[in-house]
Amino acid sequence: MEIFVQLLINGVIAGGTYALAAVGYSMVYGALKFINFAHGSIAMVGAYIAFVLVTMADVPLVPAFLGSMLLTAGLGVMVERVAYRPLRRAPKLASLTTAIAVSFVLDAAVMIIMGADIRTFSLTGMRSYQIGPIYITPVQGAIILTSLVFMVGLYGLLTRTKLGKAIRAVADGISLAEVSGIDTNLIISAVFAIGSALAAASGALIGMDTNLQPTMGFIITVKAFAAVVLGGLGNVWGAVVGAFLIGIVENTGVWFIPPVWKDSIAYGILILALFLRPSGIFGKKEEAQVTVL
Amino acid sequence: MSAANASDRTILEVHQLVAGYGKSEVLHGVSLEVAAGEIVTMVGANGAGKSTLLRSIFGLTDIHGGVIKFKGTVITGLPPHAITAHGLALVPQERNVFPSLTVRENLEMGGFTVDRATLEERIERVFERFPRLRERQRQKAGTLSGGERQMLAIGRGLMTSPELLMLDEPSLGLAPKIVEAVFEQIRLIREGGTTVFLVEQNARRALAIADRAYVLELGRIRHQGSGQELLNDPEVQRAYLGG
Amino acid sequence: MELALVVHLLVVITIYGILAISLNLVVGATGLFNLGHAAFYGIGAYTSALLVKAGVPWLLAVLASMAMAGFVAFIIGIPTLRLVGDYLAVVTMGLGEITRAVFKNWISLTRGPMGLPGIPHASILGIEFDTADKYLILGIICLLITFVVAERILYSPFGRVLKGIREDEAAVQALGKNTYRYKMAVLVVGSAMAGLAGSLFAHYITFIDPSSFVMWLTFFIFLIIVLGGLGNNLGAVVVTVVFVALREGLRFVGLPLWLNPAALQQLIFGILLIIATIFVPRGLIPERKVVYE
Amino acid sequence: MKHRALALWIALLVVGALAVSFITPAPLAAEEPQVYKVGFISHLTGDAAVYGQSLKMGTELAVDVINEAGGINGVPVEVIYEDDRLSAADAQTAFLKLVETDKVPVILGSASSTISLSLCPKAQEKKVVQVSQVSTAPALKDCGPYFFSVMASDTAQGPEWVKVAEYLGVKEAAVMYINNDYGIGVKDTFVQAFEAAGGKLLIVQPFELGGKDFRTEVLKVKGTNPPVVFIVDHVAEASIVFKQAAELGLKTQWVTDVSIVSPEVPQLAGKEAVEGIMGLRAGSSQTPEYQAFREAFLKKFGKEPTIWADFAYDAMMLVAKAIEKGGYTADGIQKALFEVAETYVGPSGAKKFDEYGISQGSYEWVVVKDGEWVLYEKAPSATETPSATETAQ
Repeated sequence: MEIFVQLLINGVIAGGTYALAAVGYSMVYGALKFINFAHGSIAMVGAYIAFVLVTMADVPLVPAFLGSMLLTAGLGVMVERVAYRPLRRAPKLASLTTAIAVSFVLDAAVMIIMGADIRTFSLTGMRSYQIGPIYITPVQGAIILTSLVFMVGLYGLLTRTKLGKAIRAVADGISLAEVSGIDTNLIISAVFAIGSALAAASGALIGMDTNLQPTMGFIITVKAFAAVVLGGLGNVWGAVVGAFLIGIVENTGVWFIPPVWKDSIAYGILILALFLRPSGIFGKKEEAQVTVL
Repeated sequence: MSAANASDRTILEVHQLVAGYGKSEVLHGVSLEVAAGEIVTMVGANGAGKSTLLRSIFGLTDIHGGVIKFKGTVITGLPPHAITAHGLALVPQERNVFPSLTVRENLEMGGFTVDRATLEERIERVFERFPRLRERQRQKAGTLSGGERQMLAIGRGLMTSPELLMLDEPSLGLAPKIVEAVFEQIRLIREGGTTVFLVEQNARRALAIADRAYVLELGRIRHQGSGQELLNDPEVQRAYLGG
Repeated sequence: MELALVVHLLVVITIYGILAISLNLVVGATGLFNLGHAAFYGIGAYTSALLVKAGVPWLLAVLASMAMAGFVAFIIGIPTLRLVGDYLAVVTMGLGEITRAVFKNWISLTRGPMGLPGIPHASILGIEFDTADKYLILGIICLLITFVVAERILYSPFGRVLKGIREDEAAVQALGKNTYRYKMAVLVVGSAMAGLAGSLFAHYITFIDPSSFVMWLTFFIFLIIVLGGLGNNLGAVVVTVVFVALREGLRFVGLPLWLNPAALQQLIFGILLIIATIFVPRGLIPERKVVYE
Repeated sequence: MKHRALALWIALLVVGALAVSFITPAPLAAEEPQVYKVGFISHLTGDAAVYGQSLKMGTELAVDVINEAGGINGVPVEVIYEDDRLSAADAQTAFLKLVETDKVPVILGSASSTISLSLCPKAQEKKVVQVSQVSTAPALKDCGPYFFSVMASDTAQGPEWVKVAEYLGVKEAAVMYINNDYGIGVKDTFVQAFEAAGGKLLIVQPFELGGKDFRTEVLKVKGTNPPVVFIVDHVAEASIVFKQAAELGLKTQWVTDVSIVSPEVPQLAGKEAVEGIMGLRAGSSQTPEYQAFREAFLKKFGKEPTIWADFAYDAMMLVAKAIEKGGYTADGIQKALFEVAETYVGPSGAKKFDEYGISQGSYEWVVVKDGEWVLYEKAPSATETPSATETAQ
């Protein structure tokens, strides 16, 4: 039982990092209806920016973290301008192609600049604390806390502010938003900025909890993609639920099944869930669109 | 209001518009005019290009040729939100509300460019026009009935206080009683000083309400005249009014 | 470039060409968003390699590998083909990864991550394809057969139904067609072709391990068919040639050592991809118009 | 649209033509080459790039040393680095490029045993010498006469671990291994030898390559309360395992394989997490050769030698010596390699080859002290030794 509590906490920690990446992914899907396969690579860049700020520019941890979110937001906006906007009216697969290409470019660029070495934040004094039967480190606490704070913040943004409502409006119908007088290009830029900033948060936290590698983005892309689909495409809260579900299932499942099947468990659950609910947990039937064309 | 003096107060002028999607051309040179204060209708069969025409005026298609002027200013090629800023509003045929936003949020989005105080005032006016919407203001638009949805769509279109309101088949799929109410509202809107450009498949009703009308066939204007003239035109009767 | 290298690259092109054509049937023509294609390729490779090592003639083994890939596709298709668009994408991606986990962990059969060495070259009736030159002839024959079969399918009434499913599945259903059966049929055929490619690969390289069947391969083939023009087999083959030539041709561009040439090659490849997609979002050879009845 | 497609076709043709133009001026094979070209194949991009790039650095350092000393009989050495992208097919493309276009008689690589295995039949067929720096799969000994490896086979590590277990006086232990060719190889030899020696394994726990979250795996091991955990892994994953084990309160004596004994691990996992961990080092860090290598590496790259850089250095050095002795032909190098390795001692130790061309390494026991791997001081008599944990502190 005690171990199970620890496994659950481990799942929540993993889920928190997935969730931060998944909401941005989901927002981009909502706005543009295509899978941004470069999202994980953007998270990776965010992790490296935070790393450079902390270890090379001696910026304290929290400002570095926020700075990385800001800079990565800019990167996300730029990527959308260069690689996705020209293809807005092309078949969706064309955007998917450039997304894959963007991840090639980002991964290679970071490898050229930073080298292939594994990096670490070398955070000192990161001992774990024992609370009852569970062990948790400050970074892991921060992961849970940060993901909660950002989720609540995002909820406030999307439901209370004009920008947030416009983001939801664009996701509901981009041409209707346009004819309502909303500058949808601006809103899409905002979506990429917010999504990329949250991805950077995810990447930086994963980097602080474990380590950094130029190829770390791919697994983030895959896990976030799974979370988004499991939750129901385009449904931001579904993505959050999906992310925590995947994190928890992976971590508790490994207790019973050899860990070499870890990813398979996650996929198995995903497949089962979609078999039962073909449009995700919170997805609506009509939103199950075909990205291909 | 007669067709003769319309040109003096023309607010919308479409000249030789050629437009479509990508390479495929749907409109092959459409010209029309709408004068301030009029109700102008456009009737035509399915696939004639009626929706494409409205979407083209709003910059949502690929325009290959022609000019669109609003109050003398060329608006061809502007992004849709800029066209809205000129005083045009479009109520599309389908997907005309934001289903996951509440009724109130839909109206707020309709008045996206309007300041807070004016926004509240206009929402209040829409609620006066459509009391049902006030009751359902916290409900998600996706849960509304067809009629309520259409009311919300029109209400959303009115949020910018447009000079010209363009409606794409507002009666589509509605029960006869609700169709009646919708057309009644259209008349009231015009009485309030807003010019209306109405695209309809329900030709009999649309022509009855119109000051002037056009018939669109395969991307070209076939007939034009006052609503009454077209209602009495045997050719139009045969083709669009079921004999 | 030396002839032997050209011959080798041409063999690789024939194998990837078959993969591209097969994925094109499934994704390009029918619009089934399949991200698990590499799994069928792997199933073909392992089936064929294991059978030939056990003494079965290659010709039989290749038929068996196609049958096996097709059969697995059939099993996988039963639950998944009800899903649409991106939901299908994530499920096929998951199944692809689960398949790879099987290759990796069924050690008694596949030797797992150690890989299967010493796979005999392909041979038909005593003619052994033991050099790259001879293998190229075999590869071209297989590519031609695949090409002709795929063209036949695409421009038959059956193929028109497939394209109809891609454009508007509900409309095709309204015409009284059982779209599920059509989708199943094309998935099985496409996967069997991938199985053929897998067999060719295994007996050419003579060594296979799970890392040859990763998701990146599916992405790579995806890029090829998008840039070739969806549903266009000639485009797929042409772009396969261009892709392989470009990706491997970059090895010959004298990049400075301090700039990390390998990563720079990836970077340049990614940028060229983005530019190409923006220039021709519908592919090099846009699809021929199909006349619907 | 049509002219756009045409424009792209033209652009592609231009790029293609450019690529070809780089290739065509391949000089005809002269009597005396201006430069001795040596091929190098490893994973320079992708998940495992960290190992390939590290080997590349070691090789670069060796090339510097050789060329600064005037090359081989006055002819400088040039290494052509090719990426195998951790894929058998791409590795063959790289191999053919090096052999057919650059005409190299000898190739260094790859890091991964599976890729080396996929290359070795081609190397035999084309009669090109393949010198792998760190591939250790036992199956490599069957490759043929043109294959060499400068690192001892996996089969040697398991028995060495048994010696550690005997020295520590433990009868029960846990094993954690990474689920790849290398991890399985070392794990198998150890499990066999340990059980034959009467040891009992509490748990044999695999984990996945490329993962970042091993908490559940660590908890499972913790659940068996092992006095000693033997772990075979790579730098990236091992440092996370140690960190998470410390975070989750797993207190045990770790004993690692050679892959983990690298300065990156204490740095990545955090000093506290790895304090007192024992490991096997291939070769020795105490030798003057290693110290000289370390200094040169620091000078050139501004950081501690990365994982396997010393093996890559030795592989290149041996090849250079073999060219000098046997001439710049595959057969010459193949024969000379056996001879020059007899006496060669480099930073990674003595490199004498056995009949299969595999070096017979020796292991040094090391332990982490203050964040650095240092020699493990064995007590004078094994029977009287205090527990290893105490020794480490």
